[in-house]
Amino acid sequence: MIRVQEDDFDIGAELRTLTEGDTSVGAVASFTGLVRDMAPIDGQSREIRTMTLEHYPGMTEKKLAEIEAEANSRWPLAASLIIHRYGTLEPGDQIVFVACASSHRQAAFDACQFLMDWLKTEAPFWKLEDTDTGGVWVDSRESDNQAAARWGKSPDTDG
Amino acid sequence: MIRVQEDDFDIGAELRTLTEGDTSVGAVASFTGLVRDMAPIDGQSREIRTMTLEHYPGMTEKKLAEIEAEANSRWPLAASLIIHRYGTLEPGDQIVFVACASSHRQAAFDACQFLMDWLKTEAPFWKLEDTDTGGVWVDSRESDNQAAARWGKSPDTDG
Amino acid sequence: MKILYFAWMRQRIGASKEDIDLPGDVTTVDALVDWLVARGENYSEAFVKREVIRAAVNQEYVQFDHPIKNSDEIAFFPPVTGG
Amino acid sequence: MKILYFAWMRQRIGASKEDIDLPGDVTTVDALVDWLVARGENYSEAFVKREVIRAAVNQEYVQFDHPIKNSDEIAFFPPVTGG
Repeated sequence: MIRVQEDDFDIGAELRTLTEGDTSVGAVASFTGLVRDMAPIDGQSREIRTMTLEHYPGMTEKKLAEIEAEANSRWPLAASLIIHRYGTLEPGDQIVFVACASSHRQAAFDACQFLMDWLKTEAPFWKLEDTDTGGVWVDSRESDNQAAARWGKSPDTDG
Repeated sequence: MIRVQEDDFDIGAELRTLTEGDTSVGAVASFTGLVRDMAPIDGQSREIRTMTLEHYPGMTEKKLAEIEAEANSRWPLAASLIIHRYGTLEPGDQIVFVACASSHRQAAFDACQFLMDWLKTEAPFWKLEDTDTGGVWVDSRESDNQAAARWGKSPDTDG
Repeated sequence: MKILYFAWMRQRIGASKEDIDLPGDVTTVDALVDWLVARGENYSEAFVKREVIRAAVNQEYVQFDHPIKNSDEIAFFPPVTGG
Repeated sequence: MKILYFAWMRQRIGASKEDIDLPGDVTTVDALVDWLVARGENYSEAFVKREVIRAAVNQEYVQFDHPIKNSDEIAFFPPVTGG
């Protein structure tokens, strides 16, 4: 299941819903991304006041659904969930949540990391950090590209 | 932080407490282990009615604290948590919860997997599965030993 | 043709979306970028490092030699930074 | 010496804990196991596959050649299966 939303979410409730009624699940791996209070900008550490997430409605949902389908084709998952927020957030706020349920621990962990790695390089979101010295668009990171590359080629990173 | 307890726990609340007041945290990886309804016993899949976890009070806390300290020495973690239950549980019940908070996604994921892998081979817990045909002690698995071995030698797996 | 811009592409161009009549001789993404750049400084600034821009046609990532037609939805944006 | 047994070791021996006076010539874990096994069938059944049993002295894993003394707490148990 995927959700793109402005509202916050409750991880406890999301995890309960994810595995509810399915007692074949032995393992749930999950990841939460949070807004950090500081960011390196032009070589200096800057205080973040707010972070605004822009996205491409329509394509976002399509890409997240593709990424989730890919994870389910690679690992034996009982259930999976991707929630990604957009709009203006503050330090400490939840940005993204990914969870994978499986009967096997390693499958749950691997699928969860895969979802995060592909999401970082494929899902059309952009972060604008509001600092003392104005708004700064976050740069993409080579480390994220490398993290995604370890899972093999994406079908659509040819752009 | 480590906790060994009979009572259930609320993952949402645990995660909120873990990162509360620390807005330097950008990434939280977590893992939940649940009681499964079926288990392979002597080559046959058997229905689990309840699972009873026995442990070695004193040594359990000591080992979990050592494992957590080792994770914190290997990765830059802002916070970490291990909760492990004992007593009699039913299919779907939570057994174990591990969470690692860091400013870096990969550190959070790696530390979380490490904690689970070492916990599986080091922490003195034993599972008794109650099935239609009686109680069966769960066998340790070679795959768990291999998973633990990938992180290098444990200081105390020489027993 | 519907064109969408996101993040700093949107800011530099000064629009999030526009509808254009695609000239008959503009048949690839690359040719469209050339045509846009010729329209004004805001476009030439937005596309100054063309190699870093990503393009999506009908919400699928494409390379810049990808064919386009007037009924397509095309989007230009910087590398994504979600998650 | 305080001896603890867990899981199926506990069940086979029929006790979770016992206090013994360690004989002077029993100075290693291995020697203690030999001494226990000689005490009865429940012990010999519990220790039948000695190589799979784990031992902890004062709550630290040890090998079977580890020295022991009367003031130690020693525990015997099968491979752990938590998590």
